[in-house]
Amino acid sequence: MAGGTVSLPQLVDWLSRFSGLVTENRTYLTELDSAIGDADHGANMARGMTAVMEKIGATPVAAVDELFKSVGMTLVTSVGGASGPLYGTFFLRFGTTAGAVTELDGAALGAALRAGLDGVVARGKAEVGDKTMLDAMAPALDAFDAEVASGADATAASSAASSAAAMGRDATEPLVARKGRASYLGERSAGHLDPGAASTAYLFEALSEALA
Amino acid sequence: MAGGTVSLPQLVDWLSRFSGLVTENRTYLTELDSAIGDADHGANMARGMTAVMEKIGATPVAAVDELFKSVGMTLVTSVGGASGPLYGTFFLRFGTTAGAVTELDGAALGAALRAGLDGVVARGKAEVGDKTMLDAMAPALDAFDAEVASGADATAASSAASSAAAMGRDATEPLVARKGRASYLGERSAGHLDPGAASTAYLFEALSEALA
Amino acid sequence: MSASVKELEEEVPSVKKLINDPANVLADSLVGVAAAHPELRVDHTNRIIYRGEPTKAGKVAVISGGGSGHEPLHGGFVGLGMLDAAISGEVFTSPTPDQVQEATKVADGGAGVLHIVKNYTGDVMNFEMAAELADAEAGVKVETVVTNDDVAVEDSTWTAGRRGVGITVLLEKIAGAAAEEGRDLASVADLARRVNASGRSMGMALTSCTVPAAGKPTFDLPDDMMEMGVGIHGEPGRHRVPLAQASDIAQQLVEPILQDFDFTGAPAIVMLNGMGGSPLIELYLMYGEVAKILEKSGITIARNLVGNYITSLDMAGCSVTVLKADDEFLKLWDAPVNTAGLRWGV
Amino acid sequence: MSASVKELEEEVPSVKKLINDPANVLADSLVGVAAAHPELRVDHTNRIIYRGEPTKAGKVAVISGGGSGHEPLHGGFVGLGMLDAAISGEVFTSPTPDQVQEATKVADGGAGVLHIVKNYTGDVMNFEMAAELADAEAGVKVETVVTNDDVAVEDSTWTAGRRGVGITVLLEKIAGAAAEEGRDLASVADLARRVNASGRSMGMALTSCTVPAAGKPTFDLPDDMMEMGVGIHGEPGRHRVPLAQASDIAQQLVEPILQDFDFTGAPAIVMLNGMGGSPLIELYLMYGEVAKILEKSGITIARNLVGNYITSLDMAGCSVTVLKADDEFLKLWDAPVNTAGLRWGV
Ligand SMILES: Nc1ncnc2c1ncn2[C@@H]1O[C@H](COP(=O)(O)OP(=O)(O)O)[C@@H](O)[C@H]1O
Ligand SMILES: Nc1ncnc2c1ncn2[C@@H]1O[C@H](COP(=O)(O)OP(=O)(O)O)[C@@H](O)[C@H]1O
Ligand SMILES: [Mg+2]
Ligand SMILES: [Mg+2]
Ligand SMILES: [Mg+2]
Ligand SMILES: [Mg+2]
Repeated sequence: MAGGTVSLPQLVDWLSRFSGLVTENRTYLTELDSAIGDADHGANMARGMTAVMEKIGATPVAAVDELFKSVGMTLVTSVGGASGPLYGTFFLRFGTTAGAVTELDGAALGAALRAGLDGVVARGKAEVGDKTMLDAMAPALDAFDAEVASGADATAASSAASSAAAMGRDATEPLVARKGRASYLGERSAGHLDPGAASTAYLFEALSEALA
Repeated sequence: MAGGTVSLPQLVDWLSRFSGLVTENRTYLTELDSAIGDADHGANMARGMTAVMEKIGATPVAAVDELFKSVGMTLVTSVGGASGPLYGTFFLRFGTTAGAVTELDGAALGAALRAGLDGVVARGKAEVGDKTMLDAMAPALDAFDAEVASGADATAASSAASSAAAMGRDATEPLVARKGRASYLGERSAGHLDPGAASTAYLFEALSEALA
Repeated sequence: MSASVKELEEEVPSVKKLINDPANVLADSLVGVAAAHPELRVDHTNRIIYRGEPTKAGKVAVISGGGSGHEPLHGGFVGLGMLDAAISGEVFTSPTPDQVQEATKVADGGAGVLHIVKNYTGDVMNFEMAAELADAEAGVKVETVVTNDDVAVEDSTWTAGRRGVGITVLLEKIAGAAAEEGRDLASVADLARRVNASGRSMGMALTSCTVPAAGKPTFDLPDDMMEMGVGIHGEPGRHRVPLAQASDIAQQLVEPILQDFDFTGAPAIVMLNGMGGSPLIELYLMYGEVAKILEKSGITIARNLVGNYITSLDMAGCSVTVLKADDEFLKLWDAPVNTAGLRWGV
Repeated sequence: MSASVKELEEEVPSVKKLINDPANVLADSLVGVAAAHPELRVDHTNRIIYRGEPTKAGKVAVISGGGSGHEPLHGGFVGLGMLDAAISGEVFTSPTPDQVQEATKVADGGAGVLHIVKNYTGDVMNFEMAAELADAEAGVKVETVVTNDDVAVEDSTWTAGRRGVGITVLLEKIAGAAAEEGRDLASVADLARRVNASGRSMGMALTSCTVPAAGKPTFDLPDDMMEMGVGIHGEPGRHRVPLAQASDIAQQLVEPILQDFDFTGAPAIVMLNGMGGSPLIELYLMYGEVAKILEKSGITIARNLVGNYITSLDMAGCSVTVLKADDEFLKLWDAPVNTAGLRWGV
């Protein structure tokens, strides 16, 4: 990683790895969604990220904001459901905050991710503990920021974020859902991982691998 | 058996035993009908014979024709399907031929049964070998008549008829159906017993037991 | 004791159906029909559904019936422009002669009654006995049309012949409209026979239905197989073939229909019928495939129906019916109809 | 590597459905809809079903949409007196904002557009984004009504709230009739909200549905159990209870509805809805049981619907919707409607 910054190709690699993970694990994500939702989260994410990779492949971009505006809009217009607007908003805000640059340092990457998270909150009005993707995303961002604050680079921060996201995902198991489709199950939603938290864990796993 | 004749109570016992056999074996008859028909022969026969026994219990009769007219009409009006008109016609013709008597000797019983068989043929236009109840009924009657012709009484004749009916039932297995619902299966109807032949075997088993 | 005597099995009440006692399904369901349709009249004793108003004097009455489990057929087609009465038997069991006779007597408006009977041994025999009784006892003139449009069954004078399936729906509509126009019994019966002669059907099943009284599926079908040429009573089909895509299934349904009858040279009325357990999204998908094949074969579809019209309880699968339609058929098809199952023009 | 990474499983084509590629179910089905309904216009790119004629200038457009798999909802309700357009998402997945925005722009007749949205996080967010876009980009006035009639879900400001289910059908009919009368957007939206506020629903499942892309049932249900309070996406219900008779099931469905809202003092419109896999004979039977209970509770049923109206693919089961109806609702209910799924008065 040149000069401790993250390059545009690395960000594309992030997306490519995320696409790979949700596609490989589509059956698993759908199984999680079968237990407390409507059995489509794997299909939704795989469809969306496949569309994203096609779009990126067809129209190369020159700057980070352009890339993520395209990613966000592709997700918004190809996924539907809850995850489409949420992940779409995440990437749109990420791009807007990152700006017309070609690389990001650790702090800039953290700020962009944080803006994405804020977008998810603004759109979905969930709180941490509601058993949603936020429960993986929020601890991931907190870990990322803490690493950067203590002087680590983006690679180390992403690795910490990935571990925190996985822990956040696992911590959704005992929760009773208060947002999204799983909330209709009431107490019966406890005892299962949240599918969106699982895909968000892949998002940070992909980031960490892309920057490794 | 007084004087080698069959009494009205014995004929009622015949019906009662037939009712018992089709009711006990309703699941078996329906299973046979599942394989090559529409899974209702057991339900049809049990419903019909239960109605018959209720009718007989409620309105005692003085003569054989009266009894079997009532039995036949009850079957016709409570069963439906193929077996309702066929068994109904069988008993209606049986009664008409037996006449306003209170007992039947072997020859008279044979003539009444034969009239019943002719009624089934007239109504259903099947031939022996078409894989229907006729394939149990026709050999049963032939055996009955042969026994009576060689001097046997109704008891012995009925016993022979019962064995012949069971053999006729078993012989339907390899046949390809040409009449009734099983005919729609073409070659696939081979390899299964005909449900109507199985219920007819119970009819003669019941007769033989009632006269034993 | 007979070798085949089995233990008396206890009636298991755990069949997955919205029913009370399996023996009362028909009676209980008719209670719901009566509650849902105040515009109809239900004779619960004889299991007959009539129109609310008696048959107009001089109008031919068109009635039909059969085993239940095929809903909306026939009760769902009682009303203006279609049937005057529908008689229900037990599930998959034809009604009895006395039921049919009662409906015949009550529905008669003096101009006679058309019996529409699907070609099954039981149905034919019971309606035959009823017609004999109705003529003898009440002097009602009855004409009978027996539908036999199922190309899955090979026809021959030695067998029970072909089953009556999908064409029954189209025929009830067209004959009902003709009767409403005031045609006489001979003319309505002749028309009905021409409709039957010009229509062909073919069905398939992905799964078996479950008869309530039997409590389990009529046939077992491996996960990778389907029944081609299945009937509407869960009778196994003629061939068990590997599961295929919708486009292949459409081909397997349409081909034998087109081989059996020349449908070129006139527009067609096409029904893509669901067997009861297949969702509408799949039925529309199948209709798209069927329409493609028919159009490629030079057949113009003038009218269509897509949905559950002649079902086999909860069986998953579908059937295709094609009717070669002249102007008369089309005009009568378009005539007003007001029933629970088909409604337009009113 | 993540602990939860699973082997890449091969797509098994043996799911028992009348489909081609599971990924193309919606697109393929819309081909069939277009073929079957020349009176409608289908935008295959955006998966929108429109009426054949553009919205009359000055008429409020009423549009709805959601995941597919609930047919006839919503596409089957496009036509005179009901919807102007219906937007389909993938199976059980709400449509995307661009799809909704396109339908909004095209359907607008200058008097604004009512969005009827079932209360699911995905649907609400996607329609919200679409309304923002439609207003910003095209200046189309949009009002949104979110249906949330499902009493199976406990309501609270902390949760996603109640699901929108059966009332959506009744609301689309009534709001569509009001728009047809020429009412303005505010009035149609207000009416729609009053309908939603006066209706309650409760559903149950005997079996799970199977999502084509998932290829197997969403949930497993033992032979002797049923899901009470199930939604229309194969979401498990709130309680898994022992299988019961129809009369008990009716009780378990109606009781929570009556406990949640006071239905006395006005006539009711009642829908007994099939989830897709239950035969009509059972739905009528259930309607009879439900009607009995409602009448015993002093509720007069003025109008009813019995059949598959808002389904969950091939799920066996049913739901009950009760709408407390004033004269206005009843008048609008009776107004002419001409759609594939509901038709009367024309
Ligand atoms: N309000 C919300 N805020 C944040 N995340 C949410 C919210 N609602 C749902 N989610 C996430 O979305 C996931 C479900 O996504 P998906 O299955 O694709 O959509 P749908 O629920 O529409 O079928 C849930 O597991 C949850 O993590
Ligand atoms: N034409 C016929 N002549 C004689 N017996 C027949 C004929 N058609 C059918 N059967 C008998 O009826 C039996 C079926 O009876 P059942 O299942 O009660 O009626 P359905 O076929 O109407 O469901 C067959 O197994 C066969 O033995
Ligand atoms: Mg989901
Ligand atoms: Mg049978
Ligand atoms: Mg039968
Ligand atoms: Mg979804």
